[in-house]
This record gives sequence, structure tokens and C-alpha cells, in this order.
Amino acid sequence: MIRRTAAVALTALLTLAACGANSADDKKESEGSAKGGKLTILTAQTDINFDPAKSQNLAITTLGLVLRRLTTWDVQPGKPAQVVPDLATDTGTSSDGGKTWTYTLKDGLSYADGSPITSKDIKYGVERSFAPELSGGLGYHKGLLAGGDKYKGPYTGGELSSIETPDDKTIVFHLDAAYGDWPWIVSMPAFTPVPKAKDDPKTYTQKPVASGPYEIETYQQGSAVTLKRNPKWDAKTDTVRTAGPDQIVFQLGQDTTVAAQRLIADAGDDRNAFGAGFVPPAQLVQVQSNPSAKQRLVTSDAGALAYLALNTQRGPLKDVKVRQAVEYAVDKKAFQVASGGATGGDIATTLITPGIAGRQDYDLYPAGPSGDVAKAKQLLAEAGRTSLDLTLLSENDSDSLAKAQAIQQGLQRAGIKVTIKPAEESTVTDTITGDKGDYDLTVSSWQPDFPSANGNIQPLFQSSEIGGGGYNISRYSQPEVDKLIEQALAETDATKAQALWAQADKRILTDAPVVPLIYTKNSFLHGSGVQNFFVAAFPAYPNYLKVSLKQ
Amino acid sequence: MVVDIPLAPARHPLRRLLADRWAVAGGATILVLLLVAVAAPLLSSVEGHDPYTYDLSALDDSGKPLGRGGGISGDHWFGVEPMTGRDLFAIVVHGARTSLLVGVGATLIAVAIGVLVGVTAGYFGGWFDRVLSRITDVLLGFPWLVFVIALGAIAPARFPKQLLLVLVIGLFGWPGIARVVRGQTMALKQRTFVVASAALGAGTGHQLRRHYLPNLMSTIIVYATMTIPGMIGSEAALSFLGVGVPPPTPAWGRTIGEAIAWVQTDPMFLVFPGAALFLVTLAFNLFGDGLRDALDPRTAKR
Amino acid sequence: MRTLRFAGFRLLGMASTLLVISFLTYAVFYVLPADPARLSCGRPCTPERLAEASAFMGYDKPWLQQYLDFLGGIFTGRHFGAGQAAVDCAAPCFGYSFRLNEPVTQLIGERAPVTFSIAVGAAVLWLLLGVSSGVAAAVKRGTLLDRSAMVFSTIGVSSPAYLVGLLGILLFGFTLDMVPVGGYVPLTESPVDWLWHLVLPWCVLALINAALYARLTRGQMIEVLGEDYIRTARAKGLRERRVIGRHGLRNVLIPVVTVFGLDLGLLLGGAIITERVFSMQGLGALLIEAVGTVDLPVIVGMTLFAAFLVIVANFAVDLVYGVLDPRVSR
Amino acid sequence: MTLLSVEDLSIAFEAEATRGVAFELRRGRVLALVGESGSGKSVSAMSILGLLPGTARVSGSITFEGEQLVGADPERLRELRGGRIGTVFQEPMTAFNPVFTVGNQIAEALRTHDKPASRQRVHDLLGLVGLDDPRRVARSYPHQLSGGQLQRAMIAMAISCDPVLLIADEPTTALDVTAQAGILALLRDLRERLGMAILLITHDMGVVAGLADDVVVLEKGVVVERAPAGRLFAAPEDGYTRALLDAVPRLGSATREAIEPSGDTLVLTDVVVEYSGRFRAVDGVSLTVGAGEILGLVGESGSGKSTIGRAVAGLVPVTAGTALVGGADIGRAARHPWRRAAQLRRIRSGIGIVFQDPASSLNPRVTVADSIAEPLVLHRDLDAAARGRRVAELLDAVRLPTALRDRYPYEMSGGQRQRVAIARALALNPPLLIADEPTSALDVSVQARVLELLRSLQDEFGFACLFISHDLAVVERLAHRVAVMHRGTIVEQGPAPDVLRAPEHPYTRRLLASVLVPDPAHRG
Repeated sequence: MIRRTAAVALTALLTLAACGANSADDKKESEGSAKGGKLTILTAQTDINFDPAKSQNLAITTLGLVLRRLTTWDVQPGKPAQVVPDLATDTGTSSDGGKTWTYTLKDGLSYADGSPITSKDIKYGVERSFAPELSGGLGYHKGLLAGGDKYKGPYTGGELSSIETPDDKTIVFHLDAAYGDWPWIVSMPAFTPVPKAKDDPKTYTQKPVASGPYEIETYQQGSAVTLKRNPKWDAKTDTVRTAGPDQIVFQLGQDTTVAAQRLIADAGDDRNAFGAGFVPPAQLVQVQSNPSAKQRLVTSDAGALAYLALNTQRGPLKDVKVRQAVEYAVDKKAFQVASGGATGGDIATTLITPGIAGRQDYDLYPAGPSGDVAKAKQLLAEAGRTSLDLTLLSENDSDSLAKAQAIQQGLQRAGIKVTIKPAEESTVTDTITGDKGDYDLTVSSWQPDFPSANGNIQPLFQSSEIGGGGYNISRYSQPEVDKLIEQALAETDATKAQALWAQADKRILTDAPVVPLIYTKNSFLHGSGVQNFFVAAFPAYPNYLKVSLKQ
Repeated sequence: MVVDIPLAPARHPLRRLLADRWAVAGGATILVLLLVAVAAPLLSSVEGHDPYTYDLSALDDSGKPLGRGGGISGDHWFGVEPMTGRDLFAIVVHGARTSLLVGVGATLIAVAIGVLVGVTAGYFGGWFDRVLSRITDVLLGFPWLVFVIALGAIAPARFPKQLLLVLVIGLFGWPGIARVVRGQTMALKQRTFVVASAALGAGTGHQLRRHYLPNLMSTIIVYATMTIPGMIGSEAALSFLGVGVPPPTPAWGRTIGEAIAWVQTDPMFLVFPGAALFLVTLAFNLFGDGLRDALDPRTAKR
Repeated sequence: MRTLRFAGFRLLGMASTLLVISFLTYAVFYVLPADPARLSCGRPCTPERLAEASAFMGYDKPWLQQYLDFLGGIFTGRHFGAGQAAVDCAAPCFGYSFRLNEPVTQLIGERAPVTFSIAVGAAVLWLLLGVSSGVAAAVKRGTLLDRSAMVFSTIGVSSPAYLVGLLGILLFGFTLDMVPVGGYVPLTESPVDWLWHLVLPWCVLALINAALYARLTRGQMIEVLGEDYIRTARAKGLRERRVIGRHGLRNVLIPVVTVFGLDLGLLLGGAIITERVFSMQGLGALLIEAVGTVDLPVIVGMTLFAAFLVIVANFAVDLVYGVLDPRVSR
Repeated sequence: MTLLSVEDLSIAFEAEATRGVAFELRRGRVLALVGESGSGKSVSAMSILGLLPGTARVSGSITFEGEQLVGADPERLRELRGGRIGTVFQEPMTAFNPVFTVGNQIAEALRTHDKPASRQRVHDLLGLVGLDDPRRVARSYPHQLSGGQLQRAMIAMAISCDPVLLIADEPTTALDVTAQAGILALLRDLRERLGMAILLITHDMGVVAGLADDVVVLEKGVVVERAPAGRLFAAPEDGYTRALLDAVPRLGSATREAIEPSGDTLVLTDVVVEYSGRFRAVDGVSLTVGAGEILGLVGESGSGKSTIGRAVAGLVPVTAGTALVGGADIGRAARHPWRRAAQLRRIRSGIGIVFQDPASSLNPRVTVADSIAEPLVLHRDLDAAARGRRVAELLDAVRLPTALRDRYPYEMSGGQRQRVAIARALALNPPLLIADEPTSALDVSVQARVLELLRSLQDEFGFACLFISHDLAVVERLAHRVAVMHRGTIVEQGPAPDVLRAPEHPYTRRLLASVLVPDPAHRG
């Protein structure tokens, strides 16, 4: 899911390198990368899907420990994330005006069983991601590779002709259209080598053939996954993975609150553990009064935008005056407190998030952090409304509900009655991205899929993204804005494109389809034995590949 | 024992009930809680807060209540809710409404269905009884929590959630009482006065009205009293799991669920709603115990 | 002959009950507004990909057809997709979870040890605790022991399990650091760790349920102690310990076992709160997760499994009942 | 030589149960404690064993073989129980633990007193008490045996450790006459052979006459008379003793002559009643009850006599044959209780019914007046005042003060309750009254009065009556004609004097031979 769990960057345009939270301590730690020890990772997930075709994993988290791709991300404290070669010798050479991309594999690459990694395995890995039986992964390449729209995978559909492997070291991709961000695409899980002989689609999720520094030792459904060293992995061929711990254990299904409390307590094995999930607000408070834990808390920079989406195609919300009234009525301060206060994020007024190149700061509805109730009432009166009754669709966990209530009570002040409808995550996703649009309000958060203004605007506000799985959840349709977006997408000059995105940002907010609430920050906790634990500016998740244990 | 102990003079059940100190204490607590529930808006307005308004001034920057004991002060008697600053006293007092409403409402439904099923199954017997008993047995052990969660997801947003809860908890809560009532009905069926009435030509309606229901009444009352705390507990458990009464309507279970995360930084946030829930359950249990002892014809005989 | 006929009817009844429950579950969850295919759609999820996933999993068929396919799968097994990547679900196939990439039968097999570990251990503990304190209270009726046992049991009955559980974690897990704060270690992996992780959930569940059983046992024992055969046992000079322990207890156990059978079914079928509180990935957690992610096959399979357990528990109770009470043996 | 000596024994619970009771029992003798319910006889016996509930206060002295038992060490009392003192109780069905086999429970008694508890020893004991198949009995659970067999097994258990004293608390009350006769014979025989002393507790003068050497009569916790059995029966001194003896129905004292009925109120033709399609409770019974006639239906438990009563009331469907009440077939109507509801109701309005158990014959939540008025509400369209008048009449008819009308059943005695039940049965002036063991749960003195009442009511109202009883003497007092049932069939019927004086069927003869005569001279 884009919205809550993992987020993926798809562009070479990088965020600014500011990284206040990762202070001098981390840098000192990162100097040494000790080997050995057992690292424990506490996660709320109950299963880990290691099948590259089905995975939506970030390059720097779980799958990256076991599986290598053509390219990967180099994420380090204080530096912008970069796409770097992994199995390939470079990030790709393009020809044919960006429609053909060629990669060459490094020397001395082999799987855990000792057999060599070939370009045919990568081709096969990509091909199998087209099989309907193995759907569920990141599939951006499926729409870009020539012939991808018709291809049904290797089990029934033969080979995909737009991928060529002239020899065991070389692989060539032919695209339908030029695509400058292809080096990022091949960092996705589907570009992991899968030896055809070892491919059992039924068990590959638990028994992938390891190419990274670790292989799976045991997989206990629902409780734990243990990784051990892959003896055939050669550090010389790998620039991003430090492979510190001897053993890595994922404890699955851990309640985030309990996990955070364990990490605060920092006892026993938990000293060599970190939490994969955000630290909940209550534990953020707890950390403040615990100097030891405070040192072990790592908070990212302001990143993803949390916003209130107004369904612009529903009843009174069709009226722009009403929507503007909501802009004034919302209590962003309360929302910020419900999100964990100052550590939860900064008050937001724009759509493009800080750190994205070309962002312009502005505030179209200057109401202060707590809103301007009088102004809201006035606008409602202008719209001919004395009262409003709206439903707010929210996910059914205490954090989401707390945030929903913050919105609820804010709007209440202006006479807008909000009924919260809690639902399970998937139900919420289906409803807001479905075609029916049966909701008035919903709180959402968006980490740009591309750390480019494009990623902030296009998926959320282009009219083509309404329903059918799209994330235009305010169901905002404005021909003028659509035109601006198309123009910006087509623009090859970065500076010009940024100006166009900034223009679109303001233009959209004059129609008030969403209320920007805060730019969220993510906080993570680790045990005292863990070092090289940092959360970069983008993506705002810890880099598993570099974590090591004090020896 | 067949030892011929002379009959003790029969005392009125109410007098026996009043002689039971614990039952009286339980009954008094229930009364007080009922009053609190009814007068919740009044009580919280005396204190000067409602359970919905945020008070960010009562919190520090991180969202933790300012001051000791979770922000207990003359202004906020029970302190405030972390992250929102809403008044905990108002929440607890209004939460009593939710708990009692759902508890009593669901019990009424469960008792109505349970008595209907139990009496008819016991009265008619035969295959009718076998089918109903089987349904009862299966439902008695059914993982209904799952169904409730799912129903919460599919019910339209406009459908009042409290009513849904009352209905669902009630609909799954009847098998226990149906069993008891069925057993009693079958026992009554063997009693001579019932047989005599049938032999006199009394119809089903007359027998049920005249002989069965009056003799089942004390069982039903006792069972209903003993069921209420279970129902209140179910509502709280559902709210705890996040599928109960939707926010911001105050509910003890939900507050307890939220407070768990805060227990190390703000224990009072857990103490007040937790104590309230415990107290009301305890009170109903004590009262129910006393009522059973007072109404049970066997203890009356001894 | 009569026994056979009885057993036949009984089995027929069990089967039809399961059929009705499976149908109801299917119907209820089918009307959920979420589309189960979206789970397996991937990103970006185009309408074409969604339709593809839906067809692969069989969600494109009319739901009655889906239900019939499901029923058929129980006896013949099922296949999804074609070729090498086709997903097999061997009979008895209670559905296949596309989210977890496993047949439901296998999932249940993997998760059941967790739930059974909790349930069986807690049940043993609570029976021992509940029955013994109930007997003691009945024998010493009216004494301080009786009254304090009953006060404790009233408090126990009035305490919500999750509250006690969470406070237990806080006190014994964090503050005193005596036991792990949740999680599960398989018995086969480390019996000591297994025990260590289960001690707290056992105690919490046992304490609360023992309260109920103490009351039940006490009431039954008081009743039994008034029976003629107890007087006979005393009149033939038996020691009081034997009167209570043999003649009394055996008769008290009959109703206790009845209640216990039903509670065990309930506990096995959905130790949802316990597992949630102690972060244990058992059947209850699997079910909650499945409901949250609209993993329809898991929901239906699990509900059916739970119902099956309840029915089997009922049947087992009847059998035990027959052993304990010769009057009902047929 | 004195074995057991009780002096000045007073026992109190919340109220006083006995006061100053004293008696002596010598080795090898049988002493009977006689009295009606509430006389304190059982309490006295239990106090000897130290088996009274903890709430009892006991004062006085009980010496057994020279040893003081009041206030004795509980462990010592335990050793005596089942060792030197054996005990037999009234209800053999409930006195055995239902979940263990009989042999197991006897062996347990042996083991407790450190006696060898071999299987052979258990079988020997069961053989000693006259059980035919000791092995099978030893293997059986209590519910698999008859009351008579169980009582014998209970006696085997009581004598297993060779006691010198056997306390027999109403040992035959729950048994059929034939079984009762057998048990009494067994007790006499055991006394002869083993030389035990027996303390017999009973309300039945027939039993006393059949077994006791000496008699102590108790009334309301006080001893009113103490005498050797022969003298007591011949010349009772105390008024209460005399009344008690007079109340005992004696066979052959007062038969009624048959009358010429004007027509048949009840006609059964080849009636068969099967329960759950298998067990035949009634197997081809034909009988008639004429208008104004009382037919006594006699038989032991399980003979099917009560089933006939229920079938006639339409409470159980008749499987085959016809059961005509006033010409209408109630058997057929009862087979289709829903389709023929109206017909069933109409027939039932002409039937009154009285059952055995006064404790449950009235709805505990309903007043006396309302109970009696129930048939009126059901079948007569009367206003409240008219109903009230009728209730008053009926109360008067059953000799109850109208002041009782607002009472609840628990505020009345058993006899009073049974009178109310009779009043209810007669409320509609039914042509037919079914009385199913109406007096067997009552004390003799009460029983006598209720029987007298029934007889005079029948004279007064002239209803036909099907009178069901196991007690031949009771039947003789009321019935014009008698039918004897055995295993679902009628073996003999005819005018009461003929059947009861000159029985033809061997079963009737055996039945009559088993009846206890309250006279020690008639010991069988």
C-alpha cells in the first residue's frame, strides 16, 4: 500500500539532503561496521513475501537482504538517495532515444547454491511477474515494456520478446516509449534473478534462491523468519550492503505498542533489536522522559503529506464555498497533536512537500494552526448552509481514529457534524479507490512515489485517477488542472517542469479539494546494541542493509 | 437430607435480599451508576466540560497531559485524555450511558429470544426441541466476535452503531438463557400442577401464561441480572478491539484500549475507565448473586 | 443397531449444521464492500490487472457458483490457474489464501498449535484451580475460606480478560521482567521457551475462568453433598476426604464437564482477545487478520473450522458424559 | 444385655426436633421407633451415627456398648459407622451413588473397615441377602436394578462388616408390597442368623407388627408410649397410639358392596399404550367404570396402572383400542391434540383428576382460590363473583375453612393441599374422577381423613371414579369393584369383596399374601 506502509521512489530527482534527526551520533556509529551478532527486527506484519514477483518491498528493507536486483538504492545519512548498480555494472545505458536500455552483469556473481547468476535469470524473473498467478507486486514495468500489455507470463505465454539476453552477462530492455527513469524501475523486486530450474511458484515466497548476503534459514508462518549468512555472497561485488549481523530474525505479528515498549525497556535480546513500525504517539511521549530511549529514537525529516480529502462529487461538498469553509474550520493543531505532536509532523499548507525540488511555500487559507471558525461559518453562510452532516471514512486503528476525531471536533466548531465510519484498512482502500465513491471525507497520507513534484500532484489530482484503483480520492476533476499536469509531464526541462507543478499546486488548492494537514515525520526506535541505524530523508524508513551490531 | 427438620418460617424474598449486605451494596452501586448515566450531561456540566471538546491547553507539546495524575485538577476532576485534552470525567460519566444502554438493551433482546426458544423447545419437545437445542449448542460455542466485526464492516454508516451492537450482542447472547429456561420448562412439564392443568383441558396459551411463565420468572430475572455484566463486558471488548461504538461517543472499552498504550506515562487514563467497568460488572454480579439466593426456592426451603 | 442409528443421525446433524454455517458465512462475507481480488492486484492496479486477478481466483463467477466450487473442493481438491504456476489445493481443500499463498487447511495446521497450546494449558490450569477451590469452598461452606474464595471469584468474573492480561504484561513482563511480553515459541523448538511464553496467558485465562468454575463447582458440590448417597457413604464409615473426593467429586464433574466442553469450543474457536493481547499468531489472530484484509477463503475456512471444533467438542462432551455418568450410556 | 441406651436426648435445629427421648435396645432385639413425619424419629436415629448437619445441637446421652457417643471423637464415630453399626435407608435408588457399580460400593465399605474386599466376599454378601445372581448385581449400576434388589444390596452393604446394630430407616417404604414382604422376611432372617439388634424407624404399623419386639411411639419429638409390640397392638395406652392404629387401613375391615350403575361413564376396550414406539406399558386392557361407581385399579409399580389413568385423561395417546369417556373417544382425540383440540377440551371438562404428590400438585405462585377456580376459568363463563361463590362451596365441600382461600401452597400442610387438589378436580362437577394414588404420600392419619372425604364426596356427588392405588387396604375402603393389573394387563377384575377375599388369579393371591397386617400375631 502506498498510503501507509511502504513507499517507493521512482525518480532520479532527489530531495534535499537535510537530515537533522540523524545527528552526529549516527555518523560516528556509521564509521564502523562490526560483523557478528543476532539482529532482531520487530514487525507487525504476519508474513513476509519473498517472491520478487509478488513483493512491493523497498529496495533498502527486508528483500534487499536476501535478493539483489539490477540496480538498487544507496541511502546514507546526510546524503540524497541515489540509484546505484547492484548486479549490473552501471545503472544502464540507453539508446534509441531512451526506448532501449542495456545492462551488463558484474563478474563473480553466484547464488547461495553456488550456481552463477545469469542475465537469463533476470529476464525470467521479470517474465514471471507477468503471470496472473503471481500478481500482487510492483508492476510499473508491465506498462512500459513493449508487448507487456498482452503478455501472460512464462508458464502459459512463452517468452517476452522485448527483453533480450544476447549472452549470459547482457540484458536489453525494449520499451514502448522513452522513459528516463528506467534505472529506478530496474531496482524493483521484479528485476531479481530467478533461476528457471529452481522456480516453484508455490513455494518461492518462502524459499527464494538467495543472491544477497543472507538466505532464509527458517520460515515459521505467522511467528518468525530467520536469516543466516549466504556464504556465496561476495562483498566485493556489492557496494550498498554491509552485512553486519551473522543472523537476522524477524519477529512477526508484534503489536506496535508492545514492540515500542520493549525497545524502550531495552532488555536482553531487545538490545539488539529495532522496530520496523513507527513509534506510536503514546510511546513518543514515554521516550521523552527516558534519556536512554530518547537517544535511541530516530526521527525522519518532514515528509509525506497528511491531508483531509473532500469528496468533490458528493452533495454539499460539490460547492467550492463549502469546501473552503472546511479549509478554515479544520483544527490542524489538534490533528498534529493526535499525530504525536511536534515529533509527529509540521503543519502543512501546500500539496508539494518540503524537500521536493521546486516547492513553493504559500498559504491560501491563512487561519492559523487551530483554524478560523468565524471565517468558516461566514463561508458556510455564503454558501447558504447553516449546518452540514458528513461521514468520515477512517481506518479502524486507534491512531487513525484519534486523527479522525481531531478532524471531527475541529469541524464541529463550525457547525459541521461529522460521523466517523471506521473500517478495516482494505475496505477503506477499496471504497476510496473504487468507482462508487460512497464517502464524504477521509484522512489520507501520501508519500510521493516519485520524490518529484509530479509524484505529489499527478496521482492525486488528475481526473483520470478517479476510481478504478486510482488515488484521486477527492474525486477532483478540473480540465484546466488536467491540462497543466499533461504539460508538466511532457516537459523535459526540470526547472520548467517544477514551475508548472508549483503552478498546479496553487491552482488546485483554490478549489479546495483537500485540506493539507501536516507533513508527517516517522520515528523509529532501536536497541542500545544496534548501530548504523538511520532514517534518511527519502525514503523515511530505516536502511536495513547497513544496520550492524556493536561487538 | 430426609431428616425431618421443621420448616423454617418462609421469609419474603425481598427481606432475604435486603439482609444480604453484598447484594445491597451491589444494588446501590447499580442505582448510583444508573443515576450517573441518566444525569451524565448534568454531571459533566457541573464540572464544566463535555466529552467531545478538545483542550489542547491541558497538554504539553508532545500531547501528554500537563500536571500530575494525568492532569487531575479542580477543572478536570479525572484529568484529561492524552493527545486531545478531552475531559476524562465527562468521558467516563458519558461512557456509563453507552455501557448500560448496550448492556441492558442486549440483555433484553437475549432474554426475550432465550425465553421464547427455551420455553417452546422445552414445552413442545420432540424434533422441535432437538433442532432448537442443536442450534443453541452450536451458537453457544460460536466465535461470534468474528461475525460482529464483519457485520460492523458491512453495515451502512447511517445505521446507528449502538443499535447494531445491541442487536448483534443480543442475537448471539441468548443460547445460555435458552438452555436454562428449557431445562426449567422440562422440569415444570413434569410437575403435577402442570399435568393437572393439561388434564383439565387448558390450552397452550393458558398453561404458558398461568403456570410456566410465573414459575420461570425468578429464574429469568436472576439470569437477566447475571447476563447484564457479561453484555457490558462484550461491548467493552468490542470497543477495545475497535469494532464497538464509534468515536467520539464515549465508551469505556475503547478508552481502556487507548489507555493501555499510555499506562506507563499516564496510568490514571487507564485507572478511571477501568475501575468504572470493573465496578459496574462487580455490582451486577453481586446483586445477581444475592437475587438468586433470595429467589431460589431451594434455598428458600432450607 | 440403535447405537449405530444414533451415531448416524448425530453425524448427519453435524454435517448439516456445518453446511448451514458455511453457507451463511459465505453469504455474509460476500456482501462485504471490499473486493478480495484487489489484494492480489499489485501496483499500479489497472482495471485489466484487477479483472485478471479476479478471474484467476474465481471471484468473477456468480457467488452461488463460487460456494458450490468451495464445497466441491472439500472433497476433490481444487486448482487455480493453469500450467506450472497453477495453485494446487489438495482435498480436503477449505479454500486457498492468495494473500498468504497457502491452502487454508495448511494455514490452520500451522496456526493451530499456538491456539491449542494456549487453550489446553489454560484449561488444565483453570480446571484444577476452579474445581479445587470450588470444592474447598463448598466443604468449608460459610467459613472465611468459602467467603474469600467467593469474593475472589466474583472479582475474577467481573474482570475483563484483556485488562488483566495487559496489566499482567506490564507487571510481570516489563516491571518485574519475569516473563516475555508476548510472542510464541513452538514446543518443538524449545520446550522451556514455549512454557515461558505461555505462562502469563495461561495464568490470566485460568484465573478469570477458574472464578466461574469455582462458583459452578461450589454450587454443584453443595447440592451433591445433600444427596442420599453421600449420607450412605458417611454411614458406611468412609473418611470425609473419600466421601468428598470420590463420591462427591465424581458427581460434580458431570455438569462441570458439560460446561467445560462448550467453553473449550469457544476458546479454541476464537481466542481472539488472548492472542491479540499477547501478540500470539494463532487461529484467532489469523481470523482477525483475514477479516481485516478480506481474505475470504481464510474467513470461511476458519469459521467452518471453529464451528467444526464446537460441534466436535459437543460430541466429545456427550461421550465423556457417558463415561462419567453410567445412566446416560446408550 | 443393653447394647444401645438413649437417655434424655434432645436435638434442636432452628426449632426443637426432639425433647427428652429415651429408649434402650438390647442385643438381638428389634426396637421400632414409630411416628408420623416430623415426629423426630429419623433425627434420633441419625444422632446415633453422628450424621446430623452441623447446625444441630444435641444434648443428652447415647451409649453404645458402654461408650458415650454424644460428643465423641469424630474419628471414633466414623469407625463405628459401617463397622459396629450398619445402616439401611429408605430410598435405595438414591442411597446408592449412581456412578459406581453396586459391587464397587460394597467393596469400598469392606476396605474402609480393613476387611478383605475380594470379589468373592462381595458375591457372598449379595447371596446372603437372597439375590439370585450376585455376579450380575455386583457388576450393575444402581439404575440397572429394581428397588427390591437395590434394597437387598443395601442391606448386604450394611451387614458387610458384621455389625451388632443395624439401623433401618424406613427400609421398605419405597418398595412394592411383594418386595416389602421379602425385605421384612430377610431382616427377620438376618436377625436370627447373625444375632444383630435392629433399630427400626418407620411410620408403618404393618412393618412394626411384622418385625419389632419393642415399640417406641414418638409424637412431635416426644416419646408418648413405650411397650413390647404384642401389648402395644393389643392394648395401646396412649391416645395418639390408638389413633395411629385406628387410622391404619386394614384389609378385610370394610368392603363395599357392588352397586348397579345406571350406565357406563368410562369404557376401555383393548387399550394398548406404547411409549416411544417400543415399550408397551399397557397391553390390551378392557374395563368399564359405571356411573356413580368407584373402580379400584390395583397393581405394583410399573404394572401400567398410572399409564391407564393418564390415557383416560388424554395425557398420553392411546396406541390401539378405544377409550370412551361419556361416549366420546378421548384416546383418538389425544392422538391428534392439535386437530382435535376442541373435542379434547370438551371431553376433559368432564374429567377431574387428582395426583399423588401434594407437594407439586398446586402451582406455588397461585393462591388456593385461583387454583380451584382454574377449571372454571377454562370451561365456564362465570364472572368473578360467581367464581368466588363456587370456590367457597368447594372449599366447604372438602372441609377446608374459606379463610384458606388466599393462601399459597407453601403455607399449607400436605393434607390440606391434597384437599385443594380434590376441590379443583371437582369444580366442574365432572361425571368422572381419576384419582392416581391420592393418599400414598400422606401420613396415615391424614390419609384416613382424605379417604373418608373422598368417600363422602362420592356419595354426595355420585361421580364415577377410577381409583388407582398400590395399597389393597386403601382400595378396599373405597372401591365397589376392583381390577388387578400386572405387567400391562388386567389379570383379574370383579366386585371388591370377591377379588379381595376370594382371589382367583395366582398373582392376586400373591399380592394379598404380601400385605402386612398391623398385628404382630400375623407374622408371615
